[in-house]
Amino acid sequence: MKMLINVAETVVADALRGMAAAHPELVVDVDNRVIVRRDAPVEGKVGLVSGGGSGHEPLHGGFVGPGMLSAACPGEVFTSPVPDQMLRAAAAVDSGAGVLFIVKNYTGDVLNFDMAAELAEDEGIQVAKVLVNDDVAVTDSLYTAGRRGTGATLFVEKIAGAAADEGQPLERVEAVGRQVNENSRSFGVALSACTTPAKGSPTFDLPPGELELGIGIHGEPGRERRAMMTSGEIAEFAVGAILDDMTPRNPVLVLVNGMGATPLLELYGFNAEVQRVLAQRGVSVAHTLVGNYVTSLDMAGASVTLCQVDQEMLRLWNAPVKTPGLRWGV
Amino acid sequence: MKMLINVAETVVADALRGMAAAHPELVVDVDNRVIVRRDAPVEGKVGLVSGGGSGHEPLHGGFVGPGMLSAACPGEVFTSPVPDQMLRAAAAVDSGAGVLFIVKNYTGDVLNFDMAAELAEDEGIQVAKVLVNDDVAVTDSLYTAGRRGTGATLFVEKIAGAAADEGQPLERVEAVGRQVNENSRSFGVALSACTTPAKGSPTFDLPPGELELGIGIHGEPGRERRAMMTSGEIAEFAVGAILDDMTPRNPVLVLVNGMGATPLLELYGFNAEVQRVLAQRGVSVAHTLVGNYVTSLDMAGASVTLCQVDQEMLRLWNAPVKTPGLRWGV
Amino acid sequence: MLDAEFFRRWMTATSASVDREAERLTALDSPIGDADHGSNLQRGFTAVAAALEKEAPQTPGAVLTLAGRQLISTVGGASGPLYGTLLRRTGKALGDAGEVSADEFAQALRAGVDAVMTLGGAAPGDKTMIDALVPAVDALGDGFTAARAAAEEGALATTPLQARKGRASYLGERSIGHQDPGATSSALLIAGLVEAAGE
Amino acid sequence: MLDAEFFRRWMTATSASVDREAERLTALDSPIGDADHGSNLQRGFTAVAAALEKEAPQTPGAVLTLAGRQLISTVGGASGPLYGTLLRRTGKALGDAGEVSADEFAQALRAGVDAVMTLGGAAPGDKTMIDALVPAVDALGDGFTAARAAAEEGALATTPLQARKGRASYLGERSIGHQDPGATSSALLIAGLVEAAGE
Ligand SMILES: Nc1ncnc2c1ncn2[C@@H]1O[C@H](COP(=O)(O)OP(=O)(O)O)[C@@H](O)[C@H]1O
Ligand SMILES: Nc1ncnc2c1ncn2[C@@H]1O[C@H](COP(=O)(O)OP(=O)(O)O)[C@@H](O)[C@H]1O
Ligand SMILES: [Mg+2]
Ligand SMILES: [Mg+2]
Ligand SMILES: [Mg+2]
Ligand SMILES: [Mg+2]
Repeated sequence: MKMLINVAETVVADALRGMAAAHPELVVDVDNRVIVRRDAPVEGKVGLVSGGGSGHEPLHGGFVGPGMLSAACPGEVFTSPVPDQMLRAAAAVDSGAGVLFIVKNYTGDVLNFDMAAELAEDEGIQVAKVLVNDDVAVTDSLYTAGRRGTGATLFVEKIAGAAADEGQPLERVEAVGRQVNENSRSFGVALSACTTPAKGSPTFDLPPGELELGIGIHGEPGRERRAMMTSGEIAEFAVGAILDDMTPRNPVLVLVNGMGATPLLELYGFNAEVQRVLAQRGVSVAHTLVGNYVTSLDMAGASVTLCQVDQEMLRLWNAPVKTPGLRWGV
Repeated sequence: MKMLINVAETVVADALRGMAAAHPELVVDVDNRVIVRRDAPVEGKVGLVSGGGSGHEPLHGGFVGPGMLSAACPGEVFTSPVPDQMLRAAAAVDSGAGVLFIVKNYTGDVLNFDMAAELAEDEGIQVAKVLVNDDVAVTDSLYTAGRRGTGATLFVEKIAGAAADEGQPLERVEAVGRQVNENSRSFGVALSACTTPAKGSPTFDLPPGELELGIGIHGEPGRERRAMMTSGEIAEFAVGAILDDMTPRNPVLVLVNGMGATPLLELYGFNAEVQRVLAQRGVSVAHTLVGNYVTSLDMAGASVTLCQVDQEMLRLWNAPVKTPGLRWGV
Repeated sequence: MLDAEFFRRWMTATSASVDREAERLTALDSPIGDADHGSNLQRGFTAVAAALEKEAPQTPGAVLTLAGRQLISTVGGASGPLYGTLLRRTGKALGDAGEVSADEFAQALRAGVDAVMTLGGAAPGDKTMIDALVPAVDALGDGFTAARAAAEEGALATTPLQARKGRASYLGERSIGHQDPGATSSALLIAGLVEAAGE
Repeated sequence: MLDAEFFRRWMTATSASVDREAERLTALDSPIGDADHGSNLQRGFTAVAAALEKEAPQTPGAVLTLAGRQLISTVGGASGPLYGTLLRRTGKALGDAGEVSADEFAQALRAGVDAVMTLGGAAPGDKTMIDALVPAVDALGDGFTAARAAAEEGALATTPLQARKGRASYLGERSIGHQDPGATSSALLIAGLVEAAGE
């Protein structure tokens, strides 16, 4: 597989240099791999820190800015960052009001963020944590590492970010983040595997005429392989899997998310089918976002995330946000 | 090639339905294939209409909204729209102040927009036209159809859109659009071909270990095929080709544009190299945009566009814009 | 003499051959174009056939102007305005006669081809549809079968040429060695005359 | 008795074998993981070797705690904290003695493995590094060579298991039939003891 890179070893550092050049409103520490909003720490406001393996851009670095994350820690491609990064980020954004870690539920992210939380508390920083685990493709049981964190991360970061921006205290920001996660569910499909720079070949073989149902965002295969389906059938399967797990009473935010290599033209077409299925199932939609937000390098495919919102969550969703990846109202 | 579609025949209509659902601030006429901002026609302001084949999303439909296009006409994939669409769009956005057609320089787009202009004038709509032809990979001579319109389209639509939004008269908006085009140059490379829904297989064969230099945005091969290059070498080649053709005296806007399937992680890394080369060549940068803006379905690769700006152009660039694909200040 | 029915058969025959050859036309449009020529013309001629069925125009001129307008309104791309203009101008040149002679048709078609050259700016040798259309018009005096042979030969002769118009021109020398899709579809159009005449 | 030099050799040998086997470890991490295990450990052990060179710790315990801290600070992922904890806790259990007996080391390593189980929540049979580490510790009384054989056997025995921890658990039954990358790298780590001892 060809990539637009120099060498695999410098992919993350090169990208951070490129981010620094494109986004003077962010402080990008290339050596220490921390991206911080320039005005951090913001007096009296809770700091929001997230992070994870690289390869999911714009998540997380692209969501740093007023109204969303205070800082992000990018790891190597698909590899959780290390506690040192998170500790540095926490120290950079803590104004005394405490720091919320937003952690996608993967063993690596959980362990590293936990270690960082211990270290941060040793340094007198108050830390709370929201675990994102929205992927209904994974059975949450004693026999798995639990559900993965995927598309809902965007909703948690945006809505908790708005709460922090309003000056809500750490417990409230944490509670809002948890509430968003609890009301969110995702399901993803892959039409192709992705290729990590380190490996240089696709993470799995997917023959023409087949697709993977229930994939995550790390190039891992899904739960099931099937003969290729139409966009309408995929929408029925994905929305069906979500609604088997959650029955929204309130309107939902919809994220129709591209995995990286699926053209926007197709994502919009897929959205038409997702909306059709939602309408048929009686789910009312408050707002829809279509695009590449939580990606998996050059994987072709898409995921659907539904986030059930009450008035307050919707108000926070609509609040101004100014980041490279998500921006409105400012 | 697998696609997230129903059938090839409905790809554009499906995408328009999906756009309609995601963007209630736009009026999407699926049957007639016209996307219009909901508040059109805006009293006393020039209407901006663009369009072209589908498959370049977010261009053009994603750039409809306050501060940018008034309407867009999506054709079939990689096929210029028909005059009926442009006429309908012109009628929908003309407030009496006239309409500017922004046309990428392809035989099909030019011929169809010209026919539409005639028809519109017959209906009493004043029409002016800006032709975008920024691609330095094509020699502009008697022996070609002239330079292609690519990345500069975004700058023309944004900056002329801001001028229209301020209520500048048609001749001024047209002049601004021309000025942007004249000060813009692009160069693109492909690491893979793309696959149109109608054909279902890649538009050309590109062996592993080779890349195409000087591609356009319609899956056509470039001017030259070479052994794979690093991101730094590609940046030198692309920026070099542009600077061979234009010597910016003023600062430039930089667009590091993904062709569709290249991950944002790689695009940022490529931007780092583009910025390095620009600095070495003494070109100063006013603002940089990195992402998938003028795409070619699922092609892997990137293009660089430089747009030299004076104070006034920069002011218009920074003016508020509220579209699905580009948004700030509002 | 050629009546409206003949021109309707011409369009139907062309619609059928374009359907049959659509994949090949799109394939020819891949290495030196954007892989849409077959589906473009398929969409257009399907609309032409439907419109002729529905509106049932009664003169040769009316059949061709309606067909041309349909192509302009449904094809898009470069070929839509060009083929649309070809048929519309040919139809206009035929006026409102109920029947036309083979000679009158040949003259009208030449007017149509001239209009395409004016609109698109292409000359013979530029590797476009013109390279099939001009030889066909030149041979039309010797009958439809001769015109078909000339168009097919003209299409084949585009292979060694370097394109100077249309998308293929972006490729410079790399356009050499590929047959032009538009010249190929023009040969289909002219072949439709033979079918319509039942020759 | 085992001195600081022995533990330094252990780490260097492991760094070399991880380098050699990095591609294979990443390949094992592809069908049931995210294709990074080899490069993760390569990055980590390269940092370990560099830090040991630079800081030259003088006791067995200091060598291993430094190595563990380096892994935590440079690897990331699941394996960083887990292997980091393994070495750090083993090192801590060794205290600040200048030399330790094979028995003392075996006990300390068991403490390290227990800490990994507590941190990660995995038990034997969950298809993780634990499946190589536990048999190795159990066999350590019979010498390094026996421990290496036990670890390798444990790694191979993960193939038919269904994963219950880590990324592979997301695959459910589809995780069956693949050898666990972490168990495989644990076998390399244990094999490093044999090399360090010059056996
Ligand atoms: N300027 C021109 N004059 C005459 N024919 C042209 C011209 N430009 C393109 N063509 C013809 O149009 C054909 C391509 O048609 P089509 O693929 O439908 O449109 P597009 O190039 O817009 O995708 C070419 O093969 C060529 O024969
Ligand atoms: N909870 C756990 N307990 C013990 N070992 C684990 C656990 N989770 C994962 N592992 C081990 O870690 C290995 C994967 O490491 P690595 O690929 O470096 O991290 P990641 O899974 O974060 O990409 C697995 O093969 C497994 O042996
Ligand atoms: Mg990983
Ligand atoms: Mg076309
Ligand atoms: Mg074409
Ligand atoms: Mg892994």
